[in-house]
Amino acid sequence: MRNDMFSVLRRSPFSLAKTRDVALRLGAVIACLALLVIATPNSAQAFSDEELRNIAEQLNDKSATKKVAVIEEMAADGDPRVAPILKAMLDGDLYVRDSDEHVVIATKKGKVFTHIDIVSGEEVGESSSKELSKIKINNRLRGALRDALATLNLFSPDLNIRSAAVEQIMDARDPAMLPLLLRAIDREEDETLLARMELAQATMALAAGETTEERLSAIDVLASETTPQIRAVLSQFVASAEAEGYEPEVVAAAQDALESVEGRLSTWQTIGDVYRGISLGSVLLLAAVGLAITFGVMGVINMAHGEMIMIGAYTTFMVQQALGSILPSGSAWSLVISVPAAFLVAGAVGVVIERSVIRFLYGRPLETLLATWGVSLVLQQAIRTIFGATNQQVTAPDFMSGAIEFSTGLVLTYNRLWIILFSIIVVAGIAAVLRYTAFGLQMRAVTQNRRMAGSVGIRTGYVDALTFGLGSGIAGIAGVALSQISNVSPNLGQTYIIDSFMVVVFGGVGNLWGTVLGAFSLGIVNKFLEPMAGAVLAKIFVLIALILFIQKRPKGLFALKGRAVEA
Amino acid sequence: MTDYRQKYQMTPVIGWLLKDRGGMILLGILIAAAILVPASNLLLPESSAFHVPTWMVSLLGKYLCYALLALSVDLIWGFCGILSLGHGAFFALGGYAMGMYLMRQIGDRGVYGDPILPDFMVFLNWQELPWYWHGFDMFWFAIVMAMFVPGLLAFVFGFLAFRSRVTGVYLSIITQAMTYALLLAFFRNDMGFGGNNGLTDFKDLLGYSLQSDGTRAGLFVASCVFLGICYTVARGITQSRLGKVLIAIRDAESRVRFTGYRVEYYKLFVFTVSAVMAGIAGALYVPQVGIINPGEFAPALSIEIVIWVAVGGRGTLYGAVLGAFIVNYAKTFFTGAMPDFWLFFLGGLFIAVTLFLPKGVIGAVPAFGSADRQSLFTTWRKRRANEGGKA
Amino acid sequence: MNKKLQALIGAGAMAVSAMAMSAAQAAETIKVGVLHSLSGTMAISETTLKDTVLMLVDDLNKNGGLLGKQVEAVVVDPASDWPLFAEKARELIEQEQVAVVFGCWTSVSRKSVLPVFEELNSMLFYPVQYEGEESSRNVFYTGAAPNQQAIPAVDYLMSEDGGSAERIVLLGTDYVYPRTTNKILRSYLNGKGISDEDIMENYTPFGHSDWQSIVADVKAFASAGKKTAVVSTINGDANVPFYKELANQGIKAEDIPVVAFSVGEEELAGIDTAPLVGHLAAWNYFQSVESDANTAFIEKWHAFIGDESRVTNDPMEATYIGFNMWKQAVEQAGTTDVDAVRQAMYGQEVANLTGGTAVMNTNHHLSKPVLIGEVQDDGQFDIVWETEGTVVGDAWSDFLPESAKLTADWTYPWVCGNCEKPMY
Amino acid sequence: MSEAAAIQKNASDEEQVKSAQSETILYVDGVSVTFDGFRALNNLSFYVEPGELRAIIGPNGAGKTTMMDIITGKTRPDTGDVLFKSEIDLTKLDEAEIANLGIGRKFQKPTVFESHTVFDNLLLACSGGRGVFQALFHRLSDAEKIKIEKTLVTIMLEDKRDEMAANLSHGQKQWLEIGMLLMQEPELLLVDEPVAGMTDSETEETAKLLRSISKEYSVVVVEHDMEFVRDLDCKVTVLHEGSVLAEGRLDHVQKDPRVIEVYLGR
Repeated sequence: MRNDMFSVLRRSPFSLAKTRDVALRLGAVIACLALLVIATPNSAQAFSDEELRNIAEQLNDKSATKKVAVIEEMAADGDPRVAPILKAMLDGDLYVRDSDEHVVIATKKGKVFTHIDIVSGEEVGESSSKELSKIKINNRLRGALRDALATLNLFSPDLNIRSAAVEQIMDARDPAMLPLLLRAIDREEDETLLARMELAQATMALAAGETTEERLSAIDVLASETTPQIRAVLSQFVASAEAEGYEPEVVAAAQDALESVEGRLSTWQTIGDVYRGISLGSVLLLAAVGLAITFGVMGVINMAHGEMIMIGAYTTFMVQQALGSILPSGSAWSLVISVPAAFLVAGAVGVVIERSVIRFLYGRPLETLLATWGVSLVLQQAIRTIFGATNQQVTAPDFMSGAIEFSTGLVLTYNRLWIILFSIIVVAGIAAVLRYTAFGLQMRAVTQNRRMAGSVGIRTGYVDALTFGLGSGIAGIAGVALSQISNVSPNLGQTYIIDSFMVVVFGGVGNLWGTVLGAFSLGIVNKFLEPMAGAVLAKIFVLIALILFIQKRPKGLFALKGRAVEA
Repeated sequence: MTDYRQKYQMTPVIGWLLKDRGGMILLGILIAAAILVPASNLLLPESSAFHVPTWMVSLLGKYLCYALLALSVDLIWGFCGILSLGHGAFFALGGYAMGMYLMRQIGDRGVYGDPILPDFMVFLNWQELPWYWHGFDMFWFAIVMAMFVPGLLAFVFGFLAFRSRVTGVYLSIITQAMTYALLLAFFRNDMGFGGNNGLTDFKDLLGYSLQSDGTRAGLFVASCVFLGICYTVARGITQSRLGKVLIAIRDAESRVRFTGYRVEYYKLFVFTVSAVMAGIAGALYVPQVGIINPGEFAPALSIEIVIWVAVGGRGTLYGAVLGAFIVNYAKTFFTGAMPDFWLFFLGGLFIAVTLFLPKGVIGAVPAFGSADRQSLFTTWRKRRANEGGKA
Repeated sequence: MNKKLQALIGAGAMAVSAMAMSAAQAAETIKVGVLHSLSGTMAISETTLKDTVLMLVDDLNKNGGLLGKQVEAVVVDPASDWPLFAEKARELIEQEQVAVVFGCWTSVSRKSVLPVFEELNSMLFYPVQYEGEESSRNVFYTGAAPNQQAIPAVDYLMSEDGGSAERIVLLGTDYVYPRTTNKILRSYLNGKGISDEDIMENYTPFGHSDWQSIVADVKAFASAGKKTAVVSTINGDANVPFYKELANQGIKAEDIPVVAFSVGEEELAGIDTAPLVGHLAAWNYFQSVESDANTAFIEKWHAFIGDESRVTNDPMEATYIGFNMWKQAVEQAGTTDVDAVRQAMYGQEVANLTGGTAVMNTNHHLSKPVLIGEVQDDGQFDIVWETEGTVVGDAWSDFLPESAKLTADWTYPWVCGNCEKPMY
Repeated sequence: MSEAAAIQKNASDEEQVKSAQSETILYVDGVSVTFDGFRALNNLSFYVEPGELRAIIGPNGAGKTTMMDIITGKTRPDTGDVLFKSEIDLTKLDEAEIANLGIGRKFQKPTVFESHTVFDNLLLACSGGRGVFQALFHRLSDAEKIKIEKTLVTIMLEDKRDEMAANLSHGQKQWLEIGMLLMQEPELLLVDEPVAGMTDSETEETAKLLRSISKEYSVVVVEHDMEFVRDLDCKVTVLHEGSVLAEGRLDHVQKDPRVIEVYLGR
């Protein structure tokens, strides 16, 4: 399951500072492990069933400190049955059964919990949550559990578990782990994992190594890497140089290594900014593209555009509610179905608005501003009255949660990646409709010369309605995407309306490509400013830049030149 | 006797004022209100049927400020076709100027008892007053700033925009960008304007306690007077040849250019004047509501102002005043009477007005359907025909 | 055909509407004002509190009302528009003649109505955690002051169980509550030996929806080797996108715990919390607290709102406490007269929903227990830490030089909200 | 100028070219302009002498209106010179400046100030005080009134003086616009399709109007109504694809095979 794999990969470096606490408990763990590693590991049966049951019951102790001690003791034993218990505890699946005070691993199915005996590992009855009391953990315990599991898993037959353990050890970076790690290196066959292990070893050897050679070789290994962890390792080493009295040549070497690592990291930072800019751009694009039609093409200053997005988001919510019972949670289908649904719902609303209000206002763009503003107020209140003012929850399907994480610290979250892709598809779709379909042709005809279009037999009213419907429908689709990153509330639309107008105007009214370019450039500029100026100032700068830009290009990025404009 | 003779022979002011029926009525009412309302509030006993309660006085005062704001928008939108979606910015700037004065007046009566620094500076431990706060302890300076700062902003912004011939929705959107940028800027606590909380907890104005009925009445009168003056000025402008040029620009900008007028200068002039009026409105508004904060920069507010004008009737000046009162009264009433559904009514009102009263409420009153308004509507119809629904 | 006419219509209509109401209620009612935004940006949070007050009033009337009279809630909508708050407050007090007002969420709305309540000597109960630095004779603050939320929270973060954080990120929306709170925290942390280079402060606009860069920055900041924790004073709308980004970028609670002061059950209702398990919030109340009073309250709430899935949260409890305190004070004073009730308020005790009792102090702030909860995968919080006994709300923070000097005490001999020495 | 004189000139056109610059009121030389790749004007050159009435004809897209735009400063040429009175370079000035130099332009689509009375339309066009504050404090002088009255007569709208321009007929708007040009006291009038959509009687009236005007001013008329051009009875320049195809008396150019091919042939 991808998530689990990443849940490990995703872990941010150095989660565990080398506090006294950690040192001690790892010390204990290693001491014992050292023994049992020599005596063939993973096969030891140090615990009798009775002992295991008793010690497990101590996991329910009040004091976290005691719990930590117990966890270490269990881990140190190396009993293969321990790992599943600790894992369950980490996942919050470890309970005490009220009936017989036994510790059981309980997994929830619907309303029922199935109990698995920690000793035998077999199902031993089931019950409701009432008869179980959960063994509580906090962040400190999570840390302890994870380290314990790491040391246990270092020799696990499963490669994934092993590599996860290595990452964890690299995070902890406790010299006490070095001997254990070395032993693991001896046994490791997998090349890539071996490399990681050696890297981990290097991170520790830097400080722990006895000889200058060891340190220098460690630095060589590290210098070739490009991760924030390594930067921290080196910078800490350099910082503590004279305190620890390291050899000058070593320190110098470390300094060089540090610089090279930092240099490479900064380029990755830039890459990250660009990506985030594109991602923001894609969101802006989705929000604006519907407006590019209702406002850009039809000239309706559509203040209700934001509400169309909102309607799309609420449609997504309703689809999920409707399908929630049928589909497993995290299924992609509800979202997939939401897209056409949102298009139809928002589109229909759009058509109604066009027929009932806007069609009376063509050629009076400023009136459309007032009317649609009224419409937006009504729609907001309507949603509020129907669904209530509070947020609605739209769960993210599995394929949209999580992220691809590069060791260089660059994180590409799936939902952002999908939204970028989605925005491109949507735009391509619109372009296709405008260019290749009869409707697109009629639409352009009507917007360019209504009377002429009418006289050649195009039903202009019909085209108007559909055009507005199209724009609204696309806004609805945007709502589906935005429901994944933003909150689904009656105010959703207001969040995006201003930005949408900025994008369309910046790109040049009536020009789809202008909107695309506008969205991405605004996004990227914003993201480059943000780290320097902070989010608020960045936004202000972007707005000022927009104002000044319009001075240079009064008709936006892509403006038609010549007489056409004046006509 | 053809009417252009009277139009140009009479001493101007009286001449066109007499011709302006709506204006006369408005000014008459303003004068009456300026006398009666405070009188009945201060002199008549609470029990009297004609007693105007204090909350009503300050409420009306607030409406008057909104009316003045709407007037300033109508001057540029109704007569010169400049649709500003950022006029709230000028209003708020004027308000902040006044707010800064009132803030300085608190003196050491602030919670921290600092004689110079406003409270919000003290608890974010600022050491001394930022330079731009100096001088605001003087009333005249604050008043000058309340007009100068919005005026200057409008002048610079307008100079850039009109010189490079930014028109139509492009202009509207960048005005919106302007007010939005200011909104964000004033939200920042580092700006030294009290961040989101803005300026509040005012004590007194020129030594008169803001809490006292007398001061309220005074502010109410002041609002009436300034609305009257600004109306007269605005009417003066629109009646002059300059006003005719403005209308000409609204209807056929390029023709005006080819006739040899520097369109950008005319726009710049009226835009600046309008901004100054908005600034005055803001300065009058703050002491009556007791708070000024970045919320006044919100683009939504600026859009609402335009809606007031449209509801009342664009291009008539008095229509704008009427519109401001109608919409804001409706808001006051419905938010109390039906708090859960009032947006339906307000939204519905806007839709209805645009659909059924294209000339606004005032346009529905035959007596006020002036020739100007007439043609404004026909222009729309023609433009629709010509442009075939393209903006 | 103009302003004056409008004014008259205005006066008329208002009077009529007022009369209509009172007529219906046979004038023998005690009016209670509810001043919460039902539209605009704050509706998302405040609507719930309106319903809470209505529920409490409903309940009170079922049990025979107050002083033998029925209690009537007068609801208005200030629409998240701050000057409108002041206008509406005036309307409630002068027109509707309400005995007390429950309302406001944001600091700015409170600041906006404050002069009105002081001028007309009325009474406001303010149910939301806030930045402190205020004590008005006419306001009772039933939400948490910084020392009842922020300080304990960072104490916990720095404790062993909290993960012994040595590096703190202060994320906030750019307005006065986060600014002030973070100022207090910074000086507190410095006092605890955490130097400024181990503190990162970052502010974002209201409703900030794109958190990629900032979350990435936090990760970078955390990669320096010391245990890092985040203290979030991010407000309202911005939270959902923030937590979604947090989840997707995989910031695990045991690596970088985030403790929030403005995120409760209500805010989490919009998020799938499975990836957020272990992140923290500090409040005086959590729905998950097991106590009979709480269970009863939740049942009552679900019955009243007619929706089993609706959650309860801290400001609701604050409202509950405030309302009951006012009720007791009125009964004790035998009148709804503001001055009498105010005197009766001091030392008034109400049982918390979380067990123990809340006491109203003479600085108009409550003594309440402080709880720290961990987000669970069901959107609820699991209490991982709580103060022994209650914490007295400080109107004036001890960690800001200017305010440390000040005392708020509305009883003799002080009779002052911000004095360095007693009045008498 | 008399017909004879005009013929004289045509005969000796070639010599004129060299010295044209010194005598022309309008001198357009080698002007080219391109809109998004489309070449609207292609090395266009022609000259108008003081007091001349010139008709410019050509099929749609020949660049007639673009040429007007160039002369009046609405569009800037990519290359070429446009000189007024032989020395003033128009390509450097903007509409208002050019208008104030004394070049009046009438649009293809009649554009008058619809919300103003006929009287006010003329008043606004009235030469003199264009400054903002002049306008603000302007009072109507008797001189101006007389001048307006005079023009009202010229354009046959004296009884429509207080009508809203919006309520005029199409033809009347055209005349009003011409009247507004006259009020500017220009030295050169550019008239774009003055009779488009006019009734025959109106067309004749207009032709008469322009001929009478051309006694005082230099006039350039863009038109493709042949009959009307014939009525004007003046020198004709034929544009095609942005450059001059032929020039001379109408009957003369009508014989030109190329003209027949591109224009009359259709």
